[in-house]
Amino acid sequence: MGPVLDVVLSTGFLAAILGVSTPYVLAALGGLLAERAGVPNIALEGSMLSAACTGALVAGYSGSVWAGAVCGIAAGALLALLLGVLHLYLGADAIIAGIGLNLLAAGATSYTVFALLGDKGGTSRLHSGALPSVRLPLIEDIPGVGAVLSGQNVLTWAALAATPVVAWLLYRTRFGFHLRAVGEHPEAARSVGIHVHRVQFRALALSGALAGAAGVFLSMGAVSFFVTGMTAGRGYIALAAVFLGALRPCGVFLAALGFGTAEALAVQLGNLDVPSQLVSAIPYVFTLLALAFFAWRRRRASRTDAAPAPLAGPAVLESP
Amino acid sequence: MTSTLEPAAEQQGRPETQGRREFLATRRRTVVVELTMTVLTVAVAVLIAFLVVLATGKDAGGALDALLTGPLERTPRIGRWLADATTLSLLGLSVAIPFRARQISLGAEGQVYAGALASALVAINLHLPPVAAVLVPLGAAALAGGALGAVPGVMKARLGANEIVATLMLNAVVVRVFDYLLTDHLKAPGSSAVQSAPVRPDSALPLLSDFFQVPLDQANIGLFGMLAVAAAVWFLLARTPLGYRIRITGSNPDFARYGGLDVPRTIEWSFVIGGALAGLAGAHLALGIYGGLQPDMAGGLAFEGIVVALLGRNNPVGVVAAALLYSYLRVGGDVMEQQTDVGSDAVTIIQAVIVLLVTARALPELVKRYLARREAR
Amino acid sequence: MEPTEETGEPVATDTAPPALEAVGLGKTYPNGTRAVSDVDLSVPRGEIRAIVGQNGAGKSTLMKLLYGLEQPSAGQLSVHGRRVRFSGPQDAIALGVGMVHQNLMLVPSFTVAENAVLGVEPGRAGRVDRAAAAERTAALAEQSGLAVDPTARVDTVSVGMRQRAEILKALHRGARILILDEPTAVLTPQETTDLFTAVRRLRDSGMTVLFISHKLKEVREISDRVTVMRAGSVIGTVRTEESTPAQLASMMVGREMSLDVAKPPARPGARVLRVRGLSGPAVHGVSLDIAAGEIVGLAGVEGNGQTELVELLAGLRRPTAGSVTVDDTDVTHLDAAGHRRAGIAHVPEDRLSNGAALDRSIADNLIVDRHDRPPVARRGILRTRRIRELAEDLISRYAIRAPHPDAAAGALSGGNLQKVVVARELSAKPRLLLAAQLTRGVDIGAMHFMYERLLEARDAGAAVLLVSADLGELLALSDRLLVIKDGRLVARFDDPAGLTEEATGLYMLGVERHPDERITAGVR
Amino acid sequence: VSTDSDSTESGKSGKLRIKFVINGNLGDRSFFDSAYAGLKKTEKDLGYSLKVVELGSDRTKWSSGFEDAASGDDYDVLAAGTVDTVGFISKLAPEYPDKKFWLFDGSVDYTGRSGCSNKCANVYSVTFKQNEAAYLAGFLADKLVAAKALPGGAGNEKVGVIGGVQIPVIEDFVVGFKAGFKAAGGNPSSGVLVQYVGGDNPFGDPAKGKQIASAMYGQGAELVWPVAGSSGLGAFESAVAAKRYTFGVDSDQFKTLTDASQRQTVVTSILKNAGNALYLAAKANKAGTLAYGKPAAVGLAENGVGYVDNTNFDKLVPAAVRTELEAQAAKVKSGAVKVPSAF
Ligand SMILES: Nc1ncnc2c1ncn2[C@@H]1O[C@H](COP(=O)(O)OP(=O)(O)OP(=O)(O)O)[C@@H](O)[C@H]1O
Ligand SMILES: Nc1ncnc2c1ncn2[C@@H]1O[C@H](COP(=O)(O)OP(=O)(O)OP(=O)(O)O)[C@@H](O)[C@H]1O
Ligand SMILES: [Mg+2]
Ligand SMILES: [Mg+2]
Repeated sequence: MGPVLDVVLSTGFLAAILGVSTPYVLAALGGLLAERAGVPNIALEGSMLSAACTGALVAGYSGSVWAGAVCGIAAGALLALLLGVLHLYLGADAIIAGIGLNLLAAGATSYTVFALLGDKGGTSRLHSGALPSVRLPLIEDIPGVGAVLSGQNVLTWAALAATPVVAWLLYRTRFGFHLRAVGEHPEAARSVGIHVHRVQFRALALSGALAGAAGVFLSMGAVSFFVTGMTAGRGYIALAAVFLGALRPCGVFLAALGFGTAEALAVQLGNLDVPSQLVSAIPYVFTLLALAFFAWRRRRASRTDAAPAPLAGPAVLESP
Repeated sequence: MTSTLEPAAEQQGRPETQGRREFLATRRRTVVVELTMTVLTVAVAVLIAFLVVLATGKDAGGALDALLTGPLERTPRIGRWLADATTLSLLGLSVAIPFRARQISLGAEGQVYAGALASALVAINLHLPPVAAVLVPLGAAALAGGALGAVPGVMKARLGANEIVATLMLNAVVVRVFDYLLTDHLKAPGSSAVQSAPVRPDSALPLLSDFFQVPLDQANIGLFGMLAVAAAVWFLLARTPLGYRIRITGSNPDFARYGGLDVPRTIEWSFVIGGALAGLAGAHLALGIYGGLQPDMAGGLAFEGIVVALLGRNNPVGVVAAALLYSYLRVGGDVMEQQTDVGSDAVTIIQAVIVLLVTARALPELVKRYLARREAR
Repeated sequence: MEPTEETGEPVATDTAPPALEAVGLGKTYPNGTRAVSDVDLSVPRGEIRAIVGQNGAGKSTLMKLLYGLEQPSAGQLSVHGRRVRFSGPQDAIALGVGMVHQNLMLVPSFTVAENAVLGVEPGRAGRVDRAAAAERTAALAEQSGLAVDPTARVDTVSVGMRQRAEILKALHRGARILILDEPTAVLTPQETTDLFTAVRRLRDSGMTVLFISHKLKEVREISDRVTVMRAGSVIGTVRTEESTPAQLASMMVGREMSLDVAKPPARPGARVLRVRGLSGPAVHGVSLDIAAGEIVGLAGVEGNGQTELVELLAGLRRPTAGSVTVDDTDVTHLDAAGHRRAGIAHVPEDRLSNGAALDRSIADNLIVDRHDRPPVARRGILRTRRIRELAEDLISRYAIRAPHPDAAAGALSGGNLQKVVVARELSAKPRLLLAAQLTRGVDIGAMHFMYERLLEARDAGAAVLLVSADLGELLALSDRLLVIKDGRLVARFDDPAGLTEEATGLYMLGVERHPDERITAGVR
Repeated sequence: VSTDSDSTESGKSGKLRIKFVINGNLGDRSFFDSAYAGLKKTEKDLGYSLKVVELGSDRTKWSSGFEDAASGDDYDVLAAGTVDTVGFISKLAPEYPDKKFWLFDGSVDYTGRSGCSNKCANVYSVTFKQNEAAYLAGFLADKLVAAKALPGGAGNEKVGVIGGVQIPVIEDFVVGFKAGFKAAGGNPSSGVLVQYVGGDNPFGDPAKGKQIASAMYGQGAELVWPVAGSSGLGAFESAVAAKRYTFGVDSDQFKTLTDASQRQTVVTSILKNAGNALYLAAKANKAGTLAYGKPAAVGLAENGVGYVDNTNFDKLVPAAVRTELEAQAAKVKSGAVKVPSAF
C-alpha cells in the first residue's frame, strides 16, 4: 500500500487525473448544454466516436492535426444536429434516436475506416499525429504544480477552460438565457418570440461539438490514432456526470473530474492483489454512494426550509 | 331552488351524442392511421436501407431479400427470431413499466445479469422435482432482478436521486461483480472457456423443437412464458389498482399525491416489477439460450430493450409487436451479413437507419394533420 | 332579447384604422376541434375591449391567433390597418402586440426581471445585463403601477406578482396592443383594483387592450365595449354602458338566465372539523371548528397562508404543531390518503398542477380517490364497466361538456376541467369539503352550477371550508367568515350577512383586527 | 462481410472452400487477424477459396450464427477460433459429417464422453501453448532488467503486463510470463506488475491502455508487455514518452507499427501464430495428412508460438542474454522445463 500511496500523492498522478478526466469533462459539459435546452443527448457516445474517427482520418490524410481536430469536432456537432432533426422535426423520441445514432456511429466509423484503409481495427497504420501539448515555460519550473499543469494536451486546457465558458454562456449571455428558458418552459419561451427549435438546434450543435472535442482528445490527444469503439462507454459516463452534477456547470465539472479521479485511481490500484473486476467497479460504487448522499442532503435541506413548492420540477429527461 | 342550468344540459344533449360519435370515430381512425403509418414508415425505412446497400455498390436486391425473407427461410432462423423476441419483449416490458411511471430506468442490463446469476445458481446447484426445477430458478431470477430494481427505485422515490445515473452506475457494478464471480468462483472446473457448469437438464427451458418436431434452434417455452407475462403486464397496467397508480403517477405525480396515492411506493413498485421482468429475461438467457452463465451474455439486448419499449410506446401489446419486428430485423441483418456481400458494419448502419426512421413519427403526424385539415373544410 | 349585430365602428371618431381587425378568422385544431369560426372583430386604438363567453367558447384561441401563437386556418388579420400574417409570436411582438396568457408563461427559475426581459434582453455583444434588466423592470413597474420585486425568483413569489410580471413582460416589449386572458382570475380585489388603475393608465396613453374575464362586474367596470363569443363565433359587440349583466349573460349562453344565488339559511349540525393550534409552513397557531351543514369562508389577501392551511388540512403538508380531527378521527399525522379516508375532499386551487392528470382520461381522473375500493375495484381488479358507468353518471350529473369518458382531461376547457374536479370531490360524499378557488376561471353558467352543488353538499350535511380570492363569492356563500392574515386568523364573523367587501378588506389588509377571544370563542 | 471469392463459382471449379466464422470482428490485431492472414494465404498458394463471416461480439448471435453458417452448402471446411466456439463445433460436427471443421485456440473433446457424438472425427483442433512463449518473454524480461541491460533505460527492475480482461487465455500468458521471470531469478510477486484494461471495450480502448502503461512506467517498470489487442497500441505511445521499452504480441510489432520511435521500443514480440498454424493445416489437408479426430497442441517445438528475433532484438539484447534465452527455449522444447498453464 505504501508505494501506491506515494504514487497517488505524486504529481504524475494529478497530471494523469487531468488527462483521464478531459473526455469526461468535455462530453459532460456537452450533455449539460443539451439537457438544459430540454433535449436529452444520449448520442454523446456517438458524437465522440464519430469525432474521434473523423479527426484521426482527416489529420492522417491532410497532414494537419488542426484540420483533423476541426473536422472531428464538426462531425460530433453534425451527429448531434442529426439528433435535433430527428427529435425536433421528425418527432422521434430523443432517447431512441440517441441510441440509434450511437449504433449508426459505431457502424459508420468502422465501415469508413475499412473502406479507406482496408483495416477493420482502426487507423493505427495512418500517421495522424496528436494535438500538441502546452508547455508553460515559467510554471513548468515550479515544483509540484509545474509537473501537473505543464505538458497537458491543448484539449485538456480546453476542458478546463470550457467549464467557466459554459457557465458564462449559460448564465450571462443572451443565448444561454434563451437556452435555459427553452429547456425549462418552452411554451413561455415561444410566447415571447424565441425560436425554440432554433435555440435547441444551436445547443445541440454545441453539445455535439463538445462531445466531438472529447472524441478528438481520445484519438488525437490521449493516443494518436483511432480504434473502432475506442470511446468504450465514456459517453454514458459523461451522461451520468451531467445528472450527478445536478445540471450545473460547476457540479458537472466536479462530477466528471470525480470519474476521472476514480478511474485514474483504479489504474493505480490495479497492481494490488485485488480482483481486477472489483477494482474497476470502485468508481461506480463511489458514484452511487455520492449520488445517494447528495440526494439525501438535498432532500433534508428542502425539508427544513419552508420555501414554496417550485412551479415545475428541474429539467430532467423528458417523459417517455 | 330551481336549477337555472336545466336548459343548458338539455341543449347540450344533442351535440353531446354527436360529439361522442365523432370522438369514437376519430379514435378508431387514429388507430387505423397509426397502424397504416407504422407499416408505411417501416416500408420507407427498408427502402432507405436498400439505398444504403446500393450506395455501397453491393447487390442490393439480394441483400434486401436476405434481410426481409431470410429469417423465414429456415426453421432454425424462425426459432432464433422467436427466442430473440422473447428476451427482447421481456426486456422491453421491464423498461416500459417504470417508463409508465415516468421513471427512466436504464437498469435492465444489470438486472439481466442478476437474474441470470440467480437462476443459474439455483439451476446448477439445487436438485428439484421436474416442474419446480424450472419454476424455482425463474422465481429466483425475478426476485434477484426485482431486488436490484429496488435499489434505484428506493433511491429515487425516497431520496430523489436521479434514476438514470443510479441505474447506469448499478449496471456497471453488477456486470463487473458478475464477471468476477464467473471467472473466479463459478467457472466450470476443467473448462478452458469462461463459463459456468451447465444447468441441470431438468432446469433447462424445454425446447420448442421437441414439441413441434422441427429444428427451432434455441426457441423454448420461454416464448409462451413471455406471452403470458406480457398479458399479465397488460392486465396489471390496465386493470389493477397498482397499474392505475403507476399510470397516474407517470402522468402527474402531484395529482397522484393529492389523490391519496402513495407516490414513492408506486415508483418503487414500478422499479421492482421492471427489475423482476428483466431478471426473467436473464433467466431466459441462462436457462434457455446458453444453458449456463457466460460473460457478456446479454450482448446488446439490454439497450435494445429500451428501443423496443419506446417503439411499442410502453404498451405491452405494442412492446411485444415491436420486439417481434426488431428481432426479425436483427435476424434478417445476420442473414444478410452471412449470405451476401454486405458487411457487418453496413448491417449495423442499416439497422440504425431503420430504428431512426421508425421512431421518426413525423410522417403519420403529417398525414393525420392533412386528414384533419381536409375534414375541417 | 337579441343583441344588435354590430361590426364595431370605432368609438373614437378619428379615421385612423382600427388597431386590430380580423375578418372571417377561423381555427380548427389538429384534433379536429373547431375552436374559432368565421370571426369578424375590429378594435379601435385606445379602447379597452372585453371578450366574454362560456368556457370553451374560443376566447383564448382567438387571442392566440391575434398573438401569432396559433396560425388561423381561415381568414385575415390586420394590425393598425396593415394586413399581416404571423408565423409566430415574434411577428406579433414586432408589431406591438403583447399577451398575458391564461396559464402564466413564466420560467420558474428566472427572476421577475429576467422573465420580463426574456427575448429582448438589455446588454451588449450577446451578453445579458441583469442589473439593467432589474432596473428597467423596476422603472416600468413604477411607471405602470404594477408593484413587483424584480430580483425575486418567480417560483417564490405570489400569483399576483406573477401576473404583474406577465404584464410587465408585454410592456417591456413596447406593446401597443395588450391582450389579457383572464388576468383577474387569480387576483385579490385590491390587486384587481390596482391592475385596473394600471390598465386605464395604459389605455389613456394610447394602448389598446383586449381583456377576457368571466366576472361581469369587472367587465363592466373596466371595458369600453364588450364582445360576446359563443361556440367559436362572435355573437355581438355592445357598448359597456348600454349593456346589463343579464343581457351579457344571456348572449353568452344563448338564453335568459338568472344571476342570483338562492341560498337557504344553514342548519349547522355537530362539529365535524376541529383544528387546534395548527402550525406549519406559513400557518401559525390556527384554531377553528366547522360544523356539519355550514360553509365557513376563509378570506385573505393571496399569500397569507390560506393555500398552506388548506394543504395542511388536506394532508399535503405536514404540520409542525397542533392537531386536526375530523369527526372522531385524528388526522394530524396522516398522509393525503389518510385524510381522504377520514372523509375529507379537496378542490385544489390550482387544478392544472395537482387537480388533474391531463393526459389521462376523464374517467381515470374521476376515480383517483376511490380507485382501490368497491365499486371501482374488487379483489384487486379494476372493474372497467363500473368505472365507465360512474364516469358517465358524473359527466351527465355535472353537465361536463365532454365527448366521451375516455377523452383526455387535457382536452377539456378550463371550466369543464373544474367540473371534473368538483364532480369527483363532491361525489365522494365528504364529511369535510375543502374548496379552494372553486370557480376560478369558470364561466358564469358553471359558476352558478358550482354554487348550487356546494350548497347541496352543505345541506346534505357536509362541513365546508371555502377559500376564494373572490370576496363577493365568499360573502354570498359563507355562513360564517374567517379572515386570515400572515398565517393567523384575525377576524371571525359568525353572521356575515350585511358585511361589505370594503369592511372585510380592512381586516384582510390588517387595518383592523378582532380580539383573540372573539376569534376563539366557543373553540375549545 | 467481404467474401473473398464467389462461393458458387468455386463450388463448380472444385476448389476447397473454407468458411471462416468469426465470433467477433476482424481488426482485433490478434488471432482473428492473424488467422485471417494465414487463411488468406491459402487462396494464393494452395488455390483454396475463403469466405469470412463475422458474428460480432454479441454472444446472443453466436449459436445461431454457427448453426446458419454450417447449414449452408457453400463450404467444405468451416474454420473457427477460441474456446468459446468449442460447444458449437462439438454440436455441429456430428450433424454435418461430410464437412470438415478446423478449430484453433481451443479443443473439442475427442473421447465422445461429452460433446461430439461422432468423437469429432471430422474436426481438426489445434491449441497454442502461449504459456511457453510467455515463459520465454518472462525469462528475457528478468534477464534484461536484472542486468540493467537495456540501453538508455532507467535501470528499474520491474516489468509490467497489461491484459485485456482476466480470462484463461490471457491468464495463460501471465502465468507463463511469471514462471519465466522467476526462472531467470526474479521475484514475480514484486517485480511483475499485472493489470487489466477491462471496461466496455477491453481490447479496443487504447487510451486506457496508455494510462495503464504510463502508470506502470511511473511505478518503476522498465518494460511493459501489452496483451490486450488494440488497447495495447496505447502502451507503445506511452513507452516513447517514458523512454522505456515494450514487448509486442501476436505479430512482429517492430514491423507492424508505423511510428519509427514506437518501433524502437519493441524488444521482441511474442507470437501466437494462429495464421501459420492454419496455413500449415491447410497444406497438410491438401497433402491428405491433416490429423482429424485428435487434438493437436502446438508450442515452441512446433513453431506454433515463439518470439521474434530481429535486428532490434539483436541491437537491444546482449549476446549473453540471447544465449541464455536460446538455452531456455531448447529446454522448453525438449520438455525439460514444464511451463505452468492457466488452463
Ligand atoms: N391545443 C388545443 N388542441 C385541441 N383543442 C383545443 C386546444 N386548445 C383549446 N382547444 C379546444 O378549443 C375550444 C376553445 O378553447 P379555448 O381555450 O379557446 O376556450 P376559452 O373560451 O378560452 O375557454 P375558458 O374560458 O375555459 O378559458 C375548446 O373546446 C377547447 O377544448
Ligand atoms: N394508495 C397506495 N399507493 C401506493 N401503493 C399502494 C397503495 N395502496 C396499496 N399499495 C401497495 O400496492 C400493492 C398492491 O396493492 P393492491 O391494492 O393492488 O392490492 P391490495 O389492496 O394489497 O390487495 P387486495 O385487493 O386484496 O386488498 C400492495 O403491496 C400495497 O402495499
Ligand atoms: Mg381561455
Ligand atoms: Mg386493494
